[in-house]
Amino acid sequence: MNDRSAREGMNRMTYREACRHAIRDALINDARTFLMGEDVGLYGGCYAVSKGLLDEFGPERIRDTPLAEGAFVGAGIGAAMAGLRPIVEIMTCNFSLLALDQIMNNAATIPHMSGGQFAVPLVIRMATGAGRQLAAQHSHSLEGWFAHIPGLKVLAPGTVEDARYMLKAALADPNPVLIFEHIVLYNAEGELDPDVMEVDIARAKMRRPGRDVSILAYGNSLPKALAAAETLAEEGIDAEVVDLRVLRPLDNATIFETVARTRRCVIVDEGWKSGSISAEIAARLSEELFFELDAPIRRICSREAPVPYAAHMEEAALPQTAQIADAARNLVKPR
Amino acid sequence: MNDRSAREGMNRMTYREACRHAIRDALINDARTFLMGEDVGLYGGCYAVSKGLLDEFGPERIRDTPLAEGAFVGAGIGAAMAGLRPIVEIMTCNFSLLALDQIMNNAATIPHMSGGQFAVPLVIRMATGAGRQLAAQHSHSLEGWFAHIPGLKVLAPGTVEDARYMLKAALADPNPVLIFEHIVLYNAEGELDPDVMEVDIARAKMRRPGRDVSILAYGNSLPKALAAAETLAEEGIDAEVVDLRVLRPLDNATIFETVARTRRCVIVDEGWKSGSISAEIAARLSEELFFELDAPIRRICSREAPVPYAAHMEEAALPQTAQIADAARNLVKPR
Amino acid sequence: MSQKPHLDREHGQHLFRQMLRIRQFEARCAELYQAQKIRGFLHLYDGEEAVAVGVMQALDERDAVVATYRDHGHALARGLPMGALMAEMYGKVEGCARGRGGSMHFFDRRRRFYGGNAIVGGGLPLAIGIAMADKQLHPGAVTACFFGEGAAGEGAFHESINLAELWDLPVLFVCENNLYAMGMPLELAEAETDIFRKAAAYRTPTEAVDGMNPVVVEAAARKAVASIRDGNGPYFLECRTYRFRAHSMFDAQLYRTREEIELWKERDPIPRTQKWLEENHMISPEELREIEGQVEAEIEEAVAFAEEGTWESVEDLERFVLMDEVSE
Amino acid sequence: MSQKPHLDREHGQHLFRQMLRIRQFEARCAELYQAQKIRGFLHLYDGEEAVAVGVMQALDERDAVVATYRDHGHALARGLPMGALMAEMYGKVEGCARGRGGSMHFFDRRRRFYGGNAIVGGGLPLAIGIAMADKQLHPGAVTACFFGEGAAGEGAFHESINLAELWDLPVLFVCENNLYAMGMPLELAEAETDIFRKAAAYRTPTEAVDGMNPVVVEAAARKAVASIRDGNGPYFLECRTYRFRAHSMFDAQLYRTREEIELWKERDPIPRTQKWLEENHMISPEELREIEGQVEAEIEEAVAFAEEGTWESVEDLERFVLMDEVSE
Ligand SMILES: Cc1ncc(C[n+]2csc(CCOP(=O)(O)OP(=O)(O)O)c2C)c(N)n1
Ligand SMILES: Cc1ncc(C[n+]2csc(CCOP(=O)(O)OP(=O)(O)O)c2C)c(N)n1
Ligand SMILES: [Mg+2]
Ligand SMILES: [Mg+2]
Repeated sequence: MNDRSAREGMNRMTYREACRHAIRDALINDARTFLMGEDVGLYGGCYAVSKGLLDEFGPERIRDTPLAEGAFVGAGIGAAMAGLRPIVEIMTCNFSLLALDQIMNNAATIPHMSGGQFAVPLVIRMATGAGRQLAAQHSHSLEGWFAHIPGLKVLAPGTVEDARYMLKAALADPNPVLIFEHIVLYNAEGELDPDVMEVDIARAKMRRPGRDVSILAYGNSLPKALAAAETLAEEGIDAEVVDLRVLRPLDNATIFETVARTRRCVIVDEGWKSGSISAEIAARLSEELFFELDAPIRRICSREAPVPYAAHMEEAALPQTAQIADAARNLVKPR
Repeated sequence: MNDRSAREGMNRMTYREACRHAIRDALINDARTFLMGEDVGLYGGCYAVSKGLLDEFGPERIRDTPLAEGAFVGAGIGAAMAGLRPIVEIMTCNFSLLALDQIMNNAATIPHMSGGQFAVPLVIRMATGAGRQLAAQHSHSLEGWFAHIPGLKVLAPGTVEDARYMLKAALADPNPVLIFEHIVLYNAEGELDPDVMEVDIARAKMRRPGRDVSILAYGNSLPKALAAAETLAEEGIDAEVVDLRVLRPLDNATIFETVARTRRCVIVDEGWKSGSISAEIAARLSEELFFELDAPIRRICSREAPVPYAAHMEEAALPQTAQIADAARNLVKPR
Repeated sequence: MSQKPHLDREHGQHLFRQMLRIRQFEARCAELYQAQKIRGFLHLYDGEEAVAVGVMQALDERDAVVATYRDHGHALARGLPMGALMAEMYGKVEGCARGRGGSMHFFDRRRRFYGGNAIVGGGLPLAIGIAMADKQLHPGAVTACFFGEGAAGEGAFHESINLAELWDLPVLFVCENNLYAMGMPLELAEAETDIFRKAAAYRTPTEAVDGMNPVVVEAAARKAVASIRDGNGPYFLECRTYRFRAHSMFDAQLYRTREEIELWKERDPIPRTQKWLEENHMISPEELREIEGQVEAEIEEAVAFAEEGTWESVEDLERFVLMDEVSE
Repeated sequence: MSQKPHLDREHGQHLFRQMLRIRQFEARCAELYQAQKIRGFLHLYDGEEAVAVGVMQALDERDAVVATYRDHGHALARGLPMGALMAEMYGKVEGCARGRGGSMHFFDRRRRFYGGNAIVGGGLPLAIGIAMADKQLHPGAVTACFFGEGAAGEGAFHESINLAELWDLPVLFVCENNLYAMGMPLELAEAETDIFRKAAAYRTPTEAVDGMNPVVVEAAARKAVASIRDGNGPYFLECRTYRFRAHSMFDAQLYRTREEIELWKERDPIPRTQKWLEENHMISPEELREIEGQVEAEIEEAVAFAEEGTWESVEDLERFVLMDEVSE
């Protein structure tokens, strides 16, 4: 084994492991940081993200909480206001509704309402998304919906690299940052580029260059978009895939640039369609690139229904590769 | 006084009174209906909507609740599932965040998730909006945000007539219906047409016909839109004003019809701009009327900040008549 | 219905049979999960059967039930047909929720089964409302609301008990205290580990009982239900129990020891009840075999029913997002 | 700091002066509201002054305060400059929150005043977190968290007390039980009307005291703070008090009688303290007049300060929506 492949082997990891490394780094680098949430300690994390960390850091820094999303998220806000740098884990975004008052009325509001006196340098991580047959109460994709709220930053890592490095940037940010980790991606594997050690959480990122159509996606829709681009490539359609990854504030520059260039756009979003983040992007594009667009924007979103348990129904409810390819194909070569 | 003006005098009332009459009718007409919420009884309602009703109907049907938004909204859901027709009042939408889990995970989900066995014929009323210097935690406009959730219907009365008759339609609906009453409108007066006794809660409504540009608005933005149309009329611009009023499900037909006709559109929305209901409408228009539009869609929304207390700052944060007129003017006569 | 359980032969065997149905049904579910016939989250009730079975003895048709994601036991003890449950977990349209809910979300309108709720504490407010409706429309009916001790951490628990007591609502709160909320041991989650004391702080009558004994649970539930039906408002029953298996199929159980589990297994309600029936000559070896055979057959039938079931049409995906009517 | 208040002449006058400042300041606010200089919601603390003043005696600089929308009393007693408060209510940029918060949202980072919170119960979780930070960064510091008895209805109240006790956090919970939540009488809102018993159900030490007497409140607060600083975890103080005025400027007070108000006015902490000082020869008529004069002057100055204040530029509307840095 030569040096390079050894390094490669070391840098190969799952999205789950990347999340864990990111937390571990943060805990090592800053004594003010701790992880708090349900089952992050003894259990090892609902999705096994924090496995092993309790042994390494002890129960004050890997703090298991009772079931009390409102109070422990609020506690994270208070702790951030008073000098700590908490990472609060809400087990899944489905339970974040119980903490929404704290998130909207306190975390997102106090910095502005206090006239800039109190920052809330808090990170809230939560699992999001569907695809594992967990049924309606456990399959929400709320990241785009949270992105409506001024005062928050909203991130959605769609790659192992982003899972590995977004947390660091989020913790360095003086604002409350929400990170949505997709449950289907936890097992995804990826190779980390040893030269990349950080992520710019102000910018979306082009994942595949192309000329004919821009496909904007994030989270678990990103691999689907990339797969669709492969299919399209076989048909001679050259799709560009942009990973939105920062849902608030949206990176207009990158989004406008790609769409202005390809003049066609498909947005993929696991949220319910009406009032989704894809609606916002479509609105901005239609406002700003009205004269540059060659075709209407297409949105591939989740169907407007609670996500059903049965596999075939769940599949039908979520954006799928074939739909993405279809939409892009129809924009490029209208029937 | 002749007959007609007598009748007219009797039918003149405030939006607040209209809300009260609507509740009173509902209580008289259906023994399964009751009103429940904080301070609806003894206090007479935070915005005096239910004043007098406790005396008339007693404490079982005008039920004062402790401060427990999550539990009493959930109780409304359970009561609706078990045969009653509750009207639950959340004092203002700012506190609805505490009940969001119940609303999204139960009310909006159970009918579908139970395979259609359990309907949730519940009405939730809440006050919404800014404009009374109540500062950031009491000035949210969340109706458009709630309209993201499948399984709900979302109404926003912008006229005395709608305040008077929407409740009846909402109670007759087998689904959970959220009614957002704007705090600034409670004092608005209007004349009820004695021949109109109901409202179609499936349809938006044209409030002023026009040819040159469509202004879509709802709630307290409706009077502002109408005022803007007056200003524009003086300049020879003939604006059509459509009251969206039903935010979920959106009335595509009415919206598309007006915009297809005028080919220009301004959307006014007191919600924060990103991910607002105005984004959804803009997205739909750009998807469906791409080739009919003569100009980019314009959105006049609240600025993306918590609403400040100081009057001039609050005013600057909210959509205003002059901005609406400007936007419409620029679409019709680009600078 | 009398307040004391009639512990005759028939009833003793009934309790045993009901618990066995749940135990064996779930054993089969676990296998079917391995075989990937069942997917999603699967939370087994293994060890806790005496709670659901005991409580259900005190209820009759008019009463309502609100359950959690760990709802197999509640549903079977309530009388939902096993085939409909299995079909539900297969995701078939013949399931008790058209295959939309899966293991965590059994529903049955006819049997007043208001669903397994997968939000911890999320069912308590619903129970309040159901009880409000019953108080007006069906006086005498009781809503039994099940939840784990983990729910005591949630505000919804407190808000709900206060409402129930304040408004004298016919709710039987049943706390299934199995000492863990996923991997969270009760003593790390609550400053006061006697959950019933929390309810007492709302002046609600409470009792804590051995949740590993169906007779004890039944007796307590009957007493509670009688009090509720008499118009005394809610009642809070803490049933001390234990789950023998993992929280779900994804749980390495790092938070407890094998020894602890073994210790609790000595109190397993099923062999315990069997032994008790045998010692008191309330069951013959033939009867025992017959019950076992019947349970086995019922499970086979349920699996066959599920296997033969059909898939919901994807055309129907949006059906019932909005309802056309309320079935009365 | 000792546990017992030193009730010497100076301290007695100090308590009186502090309460009078709040009372007179608010009387002026009410006038200014009528004159439309102040807008939005204005919740007066009239009648409850002994609570904030008493509790603040037990705190020092290192401690933190979390208040409610009824925060004038807390802010003044904590030492926020009156001018900055008045300017805040005028909506001026010189206000303690740049005019963005108004009456309900006073903030002062330097004085560790973490804001008036207008969501009932919304401040309790914040206090938990502040105490967590202090426990690590500034051992010995205490967070005093104020809220009304209405907050006991909210789940946040319960979740927070449990966390504080479970994690032994230095939080002083101060319940201002004024018997009403807006128009909701306590006995219609809670099945258990002794709020302190709810905290006791989390094993938190509690005490219920006469909230109309600043000396009693101070003594209880000192005892509580000493216990907290000693590392014994949180403490829950229920202060029984009454508000003399309407809940806000939009309240017709249909829910209580004039007689009830008059009865409570007999216990008004300000004349009561004055009388007590006089009877014990701890204040002379001259001193009394001097204090009154000083308070009057301070208010005049505050009003002048607010009047002369400037408006925030609308250009700054989005400033601090996102922060550029954390000030340490
Ligand atoms: C509000 C909420 N938070 C977290 C979860 C994830 N979760 C599912 S079950 C569970 C443990 C619940 O424990 P308990 O209430 O004791 O019931 P048990 O599973 O022991 O029967 C948790 C944390 C959830 N479903 N809902
Ligand atoms: C979550 C929430 N619900 C409702 C309100 C409206 N509201 C403002 S003050 C108040 C009464 C609060 O009473 P209490 O806690 O006793 O405090 P007090 O006003 O008596 O000091 C209510 C209902 C609110 N601000 N927040
Ligand atoms: Mg448990
Ligand atoms: Mg009060």
